[in-house]
Amino acid sequence: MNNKQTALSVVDLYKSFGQVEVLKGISMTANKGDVISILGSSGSGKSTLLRCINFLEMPNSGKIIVNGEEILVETNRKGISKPRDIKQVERIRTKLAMVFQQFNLWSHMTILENVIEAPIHVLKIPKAEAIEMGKNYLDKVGIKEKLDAYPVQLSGGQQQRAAIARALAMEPEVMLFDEPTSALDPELVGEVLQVIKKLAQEGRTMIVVTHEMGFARDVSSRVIFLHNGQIEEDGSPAKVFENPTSARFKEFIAATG
Amino acid sequence: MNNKQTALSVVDLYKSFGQVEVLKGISMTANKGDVISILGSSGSGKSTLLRCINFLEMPNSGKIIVNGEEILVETNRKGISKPRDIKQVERIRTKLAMVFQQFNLWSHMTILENVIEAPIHVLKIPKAEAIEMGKNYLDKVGIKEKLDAYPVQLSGGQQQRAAIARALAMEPEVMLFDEPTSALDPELVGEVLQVIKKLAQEGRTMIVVTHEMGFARDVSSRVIFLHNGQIEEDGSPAKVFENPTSARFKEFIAATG
Amino acid sequence: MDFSIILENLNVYFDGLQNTLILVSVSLIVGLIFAIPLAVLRTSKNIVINGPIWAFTYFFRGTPLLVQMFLIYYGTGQFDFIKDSFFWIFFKEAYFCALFAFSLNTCAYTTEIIRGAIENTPHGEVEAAKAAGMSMLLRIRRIILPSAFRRALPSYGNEIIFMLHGSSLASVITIIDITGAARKINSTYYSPYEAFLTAAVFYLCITFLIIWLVKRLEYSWSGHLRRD
Amino acid sequence: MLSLHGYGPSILQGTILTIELCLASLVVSMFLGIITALAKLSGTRVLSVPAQAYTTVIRGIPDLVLMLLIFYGGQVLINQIGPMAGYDEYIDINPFVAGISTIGFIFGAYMAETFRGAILAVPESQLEAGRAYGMSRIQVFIRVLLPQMVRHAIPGFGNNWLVLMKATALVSIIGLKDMVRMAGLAGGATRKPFTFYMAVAFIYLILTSISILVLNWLNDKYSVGFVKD
Amino acid sequence: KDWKKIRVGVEGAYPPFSFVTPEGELAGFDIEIAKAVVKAAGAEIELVTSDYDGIIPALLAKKFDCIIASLSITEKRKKKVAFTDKYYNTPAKFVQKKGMIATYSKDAIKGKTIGVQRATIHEDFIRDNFGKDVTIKSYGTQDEVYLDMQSGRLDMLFADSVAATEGFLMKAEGKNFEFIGPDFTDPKWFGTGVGIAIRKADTDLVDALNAGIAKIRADGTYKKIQDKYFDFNVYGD
Ligand SMILES: Nc1ncnc2c1ncn2[C@@H]1O[C@H](COP(=O)(O)OP(=O)(O)OP(=O)(O)O)[C@@H](O)[C@H]1O
Ligand SMILES: Nc1ncnc2c1ncn2[C@@H]1O[C@H](COP(=O)(O)OP(=O)(O)OP(=O)(O)O)[C@@H](O)[C@H]1O
Ligand SMILES: [Mg+2]
Ligand SMILES: [Mg+2]
Repeated sequence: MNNKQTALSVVDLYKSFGQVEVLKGISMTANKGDVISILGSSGSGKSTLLRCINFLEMPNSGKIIVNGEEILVETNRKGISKPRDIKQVERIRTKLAMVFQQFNLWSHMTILENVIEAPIHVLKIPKAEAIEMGKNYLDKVGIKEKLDAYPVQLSGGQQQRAAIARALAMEPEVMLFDEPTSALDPELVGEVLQVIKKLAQEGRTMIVVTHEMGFARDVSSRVIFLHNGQIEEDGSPAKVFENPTSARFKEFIAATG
Repeated sequence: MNNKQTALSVVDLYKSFGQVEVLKGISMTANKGDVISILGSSGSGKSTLLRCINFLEMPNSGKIIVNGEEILVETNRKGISKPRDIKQVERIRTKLAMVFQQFNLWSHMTILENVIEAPIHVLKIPKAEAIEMGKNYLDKVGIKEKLDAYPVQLSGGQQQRAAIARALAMEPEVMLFDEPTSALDPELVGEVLQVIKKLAQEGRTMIVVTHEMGFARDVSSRVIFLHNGQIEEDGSPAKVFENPTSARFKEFIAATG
Repeated sequence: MDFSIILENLNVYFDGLQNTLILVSVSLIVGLIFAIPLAVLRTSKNIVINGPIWAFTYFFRGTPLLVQMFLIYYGTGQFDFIKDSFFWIFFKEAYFCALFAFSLNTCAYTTEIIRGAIENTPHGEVEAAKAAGMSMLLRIRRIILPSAFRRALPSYGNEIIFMLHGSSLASVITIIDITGAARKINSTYYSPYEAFLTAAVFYLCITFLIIWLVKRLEYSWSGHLRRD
Repeated sequence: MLSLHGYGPSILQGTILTIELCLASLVVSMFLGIITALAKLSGTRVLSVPAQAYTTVIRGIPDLVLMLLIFYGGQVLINQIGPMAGYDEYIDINPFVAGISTIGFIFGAYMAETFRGAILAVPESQLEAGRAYGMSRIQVFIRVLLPQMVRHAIPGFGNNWLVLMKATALVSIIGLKDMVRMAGLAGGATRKPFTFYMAVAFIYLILTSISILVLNWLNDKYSVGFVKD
Repeated sequence: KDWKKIRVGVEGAYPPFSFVTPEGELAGFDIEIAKAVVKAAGAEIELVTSDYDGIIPALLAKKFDCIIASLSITEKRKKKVAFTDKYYNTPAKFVQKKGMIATYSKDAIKGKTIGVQRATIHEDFIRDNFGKDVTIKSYGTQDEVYLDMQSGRLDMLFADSVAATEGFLMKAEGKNFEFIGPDFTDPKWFGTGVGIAIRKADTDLVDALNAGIAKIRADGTYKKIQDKYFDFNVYGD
């Protein structure tokens, strides 16, 4: 098995909102099985980066390559770029499952329905099979007994885990997590990080925006520090935490550690 | 000046909600100039006690005597007690100004209008005089420059101080405070306690439900600890904090201190 | 479009406009005056007090205004005891019947609007008023109603517009309001476009005027909600 | 009394017509409403400006005037356009259909506002989750937006329905034989208008009450997943 | 165009010419004449009801093909629509509460409130001749005029004499009321009888319906219908 197979490349990504430049040339590569932690202070552009990767935000320029396939972009007369083929974006999104900070579970569906919705209607998996698979993943994250509950009826941690199961059920190439624990109490933080750790051990490719230094240090295979829309620090946890090169990152770990 | 003049007596007060007995025989006396802190864990009946004193809740039995005048109560055929003369209750309430935890400023009136409303319409003070007085009290709590603002336009601490000014403008015998600082951030807590302290130094009679041990210890002349609807500890701050007699109160100061 | 029909008959429309404005404003005022105490009483927990008011609002909000008008106009004429009574002086007049029907109708809707607003008065503000020694009437007058009116204003603005629209029904009981004028011209010249489009323009103008006035009032009443 | 001086059957016919008219107009208005709401939210001026004009103008003019205008004027218009489009026959609009389209057209504007509000009430994040999982725009609309907006739309929808039901009384003025017209004819013939209008008022109250029950039931049904038990 | 099916506009609140039976069916002299004439013209009939004041606009709007609703043939209407020959002709009269005024004169009815049906020749006549001296109230249906006459909101009403007799005076509630004054027949307002109105473009339909009227006059159908409702000759001379 070639561990160096590329799952996701981001090349020279720029994104601004009106006058504000948020991302100023981000390039990064995630190999299969990588667990990349993205750190950075509030407003540094972490969420924006994740959202650009699956085109929930449209980048101003730059390339996103998923599993060797580049998402094609065209620029219209007004200078606004947009995907050349929305069908391609939709297809690629199925390979990039996102777990939102606020979970964003569909509130009108039960947990199981949430998990099987996209597999059935997007991937066109037969219903019986999807249910089977959905139950498996719910079991894996430890909330199988809640499958008929609606999202509001679950605690924050349970909702978070349901959201992870929903992402897993897409059997995606890459999982994107946006601060998966920031809304949780310390007890739940532990719970959720355990689940992510288990996934990491299974060799899933994951990109995790997080504020948990412990997680970044112990679980991830690579740490990226964003500052002012640029990558300030990038390397193995051992390297970046022991020998940070960026002064800004030193400050950052001093403050959060 | 006779310092032992009684401002408020509560005699053998009982109150239950349905099956739940909340106050089980409370008796206490506040002399003129006393600042009584009422401590107690959540649900111990502190708010209920304050609300019974000014008849926002109707006690099941017991007497409230304000400035020597007892509030008369009668029991109807169904066994429900109610004030014999609502006019008397209304008159006595003007002597017992309450400052609510959530401030409860009237949102459709400016700060000054809030302060002069009851003096003009309840105490029948001439408008010009009331405005004069209102401005004085707003000055005293340090928000005179906000007098034309509406409550929403003020910060929490400013609203709290406006509520105190509103209470002061009634020139009451006794001021009742229900956790005047629990909704505020630490900075504002300091601000508001300063104001109450100043009032204490002026010799006002005050009953303050609070969780601030510092305040209870340093400002109040007497501390009462409520537990399970009964008074468990009662005495000067020096006495109760140095030599608590109740085991429950010892635990309580251990936990909160 | 034959504009000469419209121009020649503008005075008919202006007479109609006058009737519409009188009908709408008088019934709104009468309806509001009665709605305020009814709304207060409607919040009473005593069923003997709030029951009849509930029934009144349920009936008038649950049946078409047209039927109410027919009931009051043609219906009263069915009974000799009404015709022989003193009240016939009033019910004899179509104008009065329209005012009566409109006032009852808007009163029912307004009662419910104000009741809703009263029930949404922040509980703490009411307690603060009690704690300050205010009597019930004083509380209602100084705290509950002023606060309720501000919340009720947007809905009441809609009610004004609905009343304006409802007033077009006056034309079915022989009153020449704006709609009545249009129907008269339609039946004289057989030109529905000219007749009804002109009426529509009149109503649109009044509607926009009402919306503008309500917005202004809302703005000046909502100082307490603006943070700046 | 129940036979209503022999006019019971004709009032009953009118009642059935009223109910049919209500339900059919409701369908039309919902269809127009959702299209208009989407047009308003589309962000494309070509769609949103006419939609805005439609909702503003319709809500600024009394139902009765609109009804008279559409009922008389609309037919004239159709017959002017018909020949232009090379269609020579009279285009036959039966009055029932005319009534339905008129009421549907008017209430489409009210429904549009209700639906627009309901759509806006669905959190953007719910739609984003759909997009993030590769759903197409149409799938997001049908599988996430619609089911969630229903709940937000029910209260406003309920109001519109109650108003619509009462507004059907106006068709009696343009000659449709609904129950108000039947009551008018019966009241005129027997000279007992009060009796008949009162009967009709009570039928309306019954319809209103049933509607309120159904709406409450719907509201409970669609609250599932939104309110914690 | 071949007229296989003719949609006829009728009213429904103008007894005995047209009214609704308790079962909800349309009935009356106009209705039966309509059925007979259309049948005689060799076509099928479809009845469409309309309020009187909108009935000519509705015809012009092609909601139906002709009007058989006691519409008098007047010059004013002829500007908008075509008419067949008359199918009946009766004069108009005032009705008053018994004994209100002793003898009719223009002065005697000064200041009275007079009810008429909207958009009728009767409304035009009163407006043109008495407009300044009396209060005119216009109603959607003739039945409503009777209701308000009975309830006392009107001092007088002005209507077709036959309609007022059969629809009001002969009924129980009409017993306190009576005709007053002469028959009014001035063709300037009252035209040359009651005919069927048709859009001007449809001349072939005018011919067809005229033939129909002639046929039922000739074969006794007309007389049969007339005898069912009246005991005199409504056709006039
Ligand atoms: N839709 C938007 N329009 C305008 N500005 C935006 C938008 N979304 C984000 N921004 C701005 O872009 C910057 C980066 O936002 P982003 O959400 O990516 O930060 P973040 O690193 O995720 O911060 P946090 O840790 O607080 O979530 C911020 O300054 C934010 O205000
Ligand atoms: N209206 C009510 N109906 C029923 N039970 C009530 C009511 N108000 C208070 N209680 C109950 O009475 C008990 C005492 O309440 P109270 O508000 O007086 O407590 P407290 O000492 O002020 O607590 P906290 O510090 O949390 O404000 C609680 O158990 C509460 O649940
Ligand atoms: Mg973020
Ligand atoms: Mg409390």
